[in-house]
Amino acid sequence: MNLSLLILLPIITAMAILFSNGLKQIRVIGLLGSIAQLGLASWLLKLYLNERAIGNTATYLFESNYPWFSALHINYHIGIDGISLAMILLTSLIVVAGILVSWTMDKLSKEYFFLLVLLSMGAYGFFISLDLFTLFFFLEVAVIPKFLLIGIWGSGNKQNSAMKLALMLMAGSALVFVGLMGIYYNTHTFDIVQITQIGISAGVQQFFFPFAFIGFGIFAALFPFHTWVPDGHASAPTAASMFLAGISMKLGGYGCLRIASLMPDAAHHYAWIIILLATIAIIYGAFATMMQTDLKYINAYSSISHCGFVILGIGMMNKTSINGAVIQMVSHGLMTALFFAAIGMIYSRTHTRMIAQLGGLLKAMPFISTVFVIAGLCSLGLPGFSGFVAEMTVFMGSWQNPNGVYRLATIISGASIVVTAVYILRATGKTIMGPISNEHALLGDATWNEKLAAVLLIAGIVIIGIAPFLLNALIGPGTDNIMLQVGKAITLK
Amino acid sequence: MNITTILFYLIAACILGAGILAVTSTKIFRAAIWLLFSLVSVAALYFWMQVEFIAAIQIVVYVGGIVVLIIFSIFLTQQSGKEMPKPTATKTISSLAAALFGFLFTCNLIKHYSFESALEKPFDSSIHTIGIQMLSTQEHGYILPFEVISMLLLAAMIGCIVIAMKKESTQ
Amino acid sequence: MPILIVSTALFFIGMFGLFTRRNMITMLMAIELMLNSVNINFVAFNKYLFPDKLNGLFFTLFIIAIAAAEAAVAIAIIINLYRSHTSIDVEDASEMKF
Amino acid sequence: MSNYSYILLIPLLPLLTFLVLGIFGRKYFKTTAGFIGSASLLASTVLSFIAAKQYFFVDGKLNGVYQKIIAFKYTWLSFSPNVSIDMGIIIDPISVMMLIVVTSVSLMVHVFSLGYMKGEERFATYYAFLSLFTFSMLGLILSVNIFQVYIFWELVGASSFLLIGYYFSKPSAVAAAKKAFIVTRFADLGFLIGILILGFYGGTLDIGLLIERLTATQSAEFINMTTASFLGASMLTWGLSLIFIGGAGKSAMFPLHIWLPDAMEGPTPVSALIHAATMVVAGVYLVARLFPIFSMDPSSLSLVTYIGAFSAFFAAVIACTQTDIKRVLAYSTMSQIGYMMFALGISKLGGEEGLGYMASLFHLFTHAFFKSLLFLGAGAVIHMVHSNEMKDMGGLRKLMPITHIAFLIACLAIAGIPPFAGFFSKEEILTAAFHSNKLIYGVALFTAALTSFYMFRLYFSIFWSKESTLQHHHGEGTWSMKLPLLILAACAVLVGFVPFSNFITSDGKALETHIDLIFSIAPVGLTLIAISIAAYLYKKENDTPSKLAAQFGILYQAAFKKFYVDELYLFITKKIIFPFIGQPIAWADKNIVDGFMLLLGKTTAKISFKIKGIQSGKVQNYTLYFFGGILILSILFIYTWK
Repeated sequence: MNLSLLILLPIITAMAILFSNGLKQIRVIGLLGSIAQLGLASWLLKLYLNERAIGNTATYLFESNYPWFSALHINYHIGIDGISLAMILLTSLIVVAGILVSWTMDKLSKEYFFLLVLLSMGAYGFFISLDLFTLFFFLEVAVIPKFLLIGIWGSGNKQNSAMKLALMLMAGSALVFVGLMGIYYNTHTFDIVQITQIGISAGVQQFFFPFAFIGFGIFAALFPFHTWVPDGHASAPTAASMFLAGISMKLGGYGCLRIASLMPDAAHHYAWIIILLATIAIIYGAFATMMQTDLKYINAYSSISHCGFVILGIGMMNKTSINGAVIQMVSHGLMTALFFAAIGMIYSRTHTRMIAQLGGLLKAMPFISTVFVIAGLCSLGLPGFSGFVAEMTVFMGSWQNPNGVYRLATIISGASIVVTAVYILRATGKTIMGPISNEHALLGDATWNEKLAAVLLIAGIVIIGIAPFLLNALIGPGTDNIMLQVGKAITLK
Repeated sequence: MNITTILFYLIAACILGAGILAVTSTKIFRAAIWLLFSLVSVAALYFWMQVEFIAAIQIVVYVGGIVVLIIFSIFLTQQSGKEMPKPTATKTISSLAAALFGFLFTCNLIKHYSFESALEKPFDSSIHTIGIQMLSTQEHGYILPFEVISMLLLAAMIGCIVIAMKKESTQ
Repeated sequence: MPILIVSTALFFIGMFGLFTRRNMITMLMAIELMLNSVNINFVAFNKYLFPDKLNGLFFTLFIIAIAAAEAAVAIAIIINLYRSHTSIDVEDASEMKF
Repeated sequence: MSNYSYILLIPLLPLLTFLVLGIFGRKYFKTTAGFIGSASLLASTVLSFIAAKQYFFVDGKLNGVYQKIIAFKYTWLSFSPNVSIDMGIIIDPISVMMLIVVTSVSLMVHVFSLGYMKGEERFATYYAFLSLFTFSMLGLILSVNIFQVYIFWELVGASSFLLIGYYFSKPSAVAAAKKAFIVTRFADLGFLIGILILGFYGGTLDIGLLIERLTATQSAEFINMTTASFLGASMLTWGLSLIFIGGAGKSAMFPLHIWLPDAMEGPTPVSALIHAATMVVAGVYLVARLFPIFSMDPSSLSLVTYIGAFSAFFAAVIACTQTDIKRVLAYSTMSQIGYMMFALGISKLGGEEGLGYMASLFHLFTHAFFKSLLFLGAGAVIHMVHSNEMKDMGGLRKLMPITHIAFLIACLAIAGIPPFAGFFSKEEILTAAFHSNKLIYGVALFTAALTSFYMFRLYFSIFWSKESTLQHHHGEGTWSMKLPLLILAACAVLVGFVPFSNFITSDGKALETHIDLIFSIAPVGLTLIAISIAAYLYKKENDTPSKLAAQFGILYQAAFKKFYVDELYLFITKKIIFPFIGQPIAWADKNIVDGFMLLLGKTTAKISFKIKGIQSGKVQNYTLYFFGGILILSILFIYTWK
């Protein structure tokens, strides 16, 4: 099955949206496109699984390779392994939920849906590309729609935060570009498969790794560069913040993973900085969330804390922790999307996100409050939801790291589960429970599209929560492949 | 220390003195006159170097033409009487420093490259040879630049007329 | 050899004039000075280093011609400037600022 | 070895009810939710009784030692080849005993709340949460892998949060639920790190394997675990004490007990189930489950003993001063759990010294019945009087005869009067304490006296003191409330005679215990004296108790105010964590990290303004820069290119 279909479909939907008129037509086409994409992704999963079943142990499947700029050895080389397939499934799920949530977006709806689909197309391209340049290309494609989505349809000081977001992401991609150039200069190819075979000399790695890693780190809210996350998410419209948190942070995480696997020596060399930053991000994000009063800020800061786990997992450089990092990416994607969807629903009804003014919504809108509670409990790490599986794998993985100091880092990031419990309960306690103010009492519950979006995401969370061995089997070979290079690096050093 | 060198030093002193005064005098008209004097002494230098044709050209074009034009423009803009504003201190100091530094630097360079003058070859700069070479097409021929320069002068002439005349009509 | 020193001195005097003078016409004069110093150099080189060929001289001739054309055009501009700005002080004509 | 896979049904039935009631509860089963919940519970209770009979009497014993049967095991999440979380069911004496306890008490609570919660509009969700709780508790009991324990541990914590916060419109209930979850969550962090340590050093997460590896002193894991040390204590002690902290948090031991009294905000049947029989006992069960490893490490055992003893004594003192009957019962639970903990702490592995282990589990068994009876009785009283405070109760014995008798039996049982259950289990604990550690024995004795004092203080002030001022009272509630009381009262009497020692012992072999009457004179005598003091003080309405309280002065006040522990915690959270850690970080994020980014923006703007100045429009400047450029280039070329 040709993977470019994954990119072609969103383009077709986008074009169809442009040619249709009237909100009803646009949103139906958008929904059909995204559902078709979800179908395509799950069909791809089926193909991938029985490909693996018949014992095809090639690292990347469904590869196709067309020269793009042959002079610069850049070719459009795409293929997927377990990890990128998991990411594609995650993205397609969030896209469907996102389009369902923004069902009543009447302001400039055509452009809105067009940008949403474009953003998803960027993400799909990013996950399937095996050529660093195509990877970078799709990374850029994904940045522009974010800026427009926040700038035009946002709330609060949207221009300011859109600008900040775009500038920081641009800085991130600039750093990534420097890293890629470094790699290209040394291996004369952009193709990931060849780079792993050729291998980059340790000295060069140590010079270019920080650029690429920090570049992707900015996308994944690495500690000092996370300031775009709170403003960006808080002033983005619901669907955009779902995409922003659900997908664009995963681009960063996935990118960090690829870079760590391409330059394993440097990853080992800089492991202590990565872990230090990740631990700070986790604890710092958790404590900062405790003090927030705006629901969206709470979720934004908690995404920083959760993405810290992803980077902690990558920093620890062993099989379980990288497995945990990937699961955390998937689970965090679903969880934040659900949380933002719930906040969006509450906001569209009560028109306020300040938890001080909200209260006792459980009476008025039982469905939305249960969704809110489920999202909270999942981010809390309650067993039975995906948050628990992800965090525990990361903890187990990072605990196996022989270095004593890293163990201290694990304990500190472990302490974050308590702080997460505090701010989640504080948020749910204030908004859902407690006495209900009269004007909120008569608000209606979720409409059918919001219910469908919530159910979709909850299904994802619960499936991973209850049967993690499925996801484990899917991403297993992917992490083995990464560990192969990392293993080589250790012996190399 | 024969007569020619003394003469040379004299001419040089005139050139530089007139140059400095032309550049620093406060009244614009006086500056123009000093400029005239300096150009004339440059012509004298050419004479000293026995390149009479160039000296003649210098006098005719520069002294006769350009300086007159400058004086003419001074009158046009009724500037002659007024006192020209003294340049600000910083600018003079900085440009003086720049000039001196440049001068010392180039002199250092000159000292560095010793120019041995190949006097033995005869130096024939009569108008006859100049004329022939100016229009000859064989090697060292300058016919092409000659044609180009004529085009240029024509363009300059038309340009000046257009600039000057356009103002008249709109006034 | 001393001629070169004279011509460089003249050149830098002209440059000094160009920098300090606020009046366009005096700047023009400074430029003339500089051109003359260049001519001196050409003639000197031609006479002392390459007497058999006359390149230097021709060069000087063309420079003089161009200098004349240039002076004419410059003065036309100055006059125009004078008409629009009523003063030919170089400081006032600074519309081309940022 | 008959097939035990039907045991899998026991936890799954409540889960099924949870899903059914949770999803469809509000619409379809508005009123019938109670019956569905109780029916499914009844089924799982019956199943657990069958399993117990089969295990204990038919095929559990193999040449005298009870076998651990793994009925079912499935790798749930594999981290690495040998370390993985796998779900499974283990059948061994403790888990079967706990099965019986949990299912029967939960059944009683289900039946009781049929009447108690009749009017509630979120009736279905109440039963959904109740069955979720039972499911997670049963899962916790049957788990094979420590991580599986941790998973159900969290689920128990979450469901207790949901249940305590049931009356969510009351802010105090919400705060209590939050406090309960956060404190237990804090203890779970210790539990998690304990698991990581054990898992890493023990090489596996499976309890059976862990016990096998860590008890064999010459095994590689044991040696490197005891050698590797951190801040003095060996890794084994660290691991075990952290796990104990997890258990202490859930069982409300001394430092982490603050959530238990506030958890009374939830409906009374909930506190009967959670805070009497099941959740608080989970800590004891955990220590019992890992007891072989604990016995290898004396320092963590002593930690268990001293925390247990202190919290027993501490809670008993506070209970004497409380006026809210549910708070009194909460503190008495804490004190009884303290008993069980230090009984475990002082016991050793193997035959005779294993008495403590057997005694604590026997006490757990009996305590579950009479404490839930006390709570349900209190529930019935509150249902009648609609207030928790002792002051506006009194003389209810005529109005509520059945509750009165049941409550009296329970008080006698907990005080340890001979024929009743409490006597037998408390005797075992006191004998075990007497043999191993005299100090603990003294404390235990004194606490026993205190227990009987505050229990009878409670009894007399509810049923005797002044005549009831109640005008309208709607009888004692339907049969659904009376029946559980009677059944539990019967159990409180009979359960003492169950020959516990030949079923559950530390090493599986039957243990011959005998009650030597001489030894038990001291405790029984003390209790009788305490009861008479309570009777004297509280039987008739008189002011001696307030006079007595005045004499104690500050001690009484301190005890009444729960020794200011709550205020201490509030102080720490409100005064220290929020303003000194939370605020600065939030501020730092907004200003410093964000500020840095904005600074970048501002500086670039400033620099660009400066650069703009250069285009000043002055021709001379341009010529100067022009000449400067030439000069530099020429110097460069000439001097570097020579």
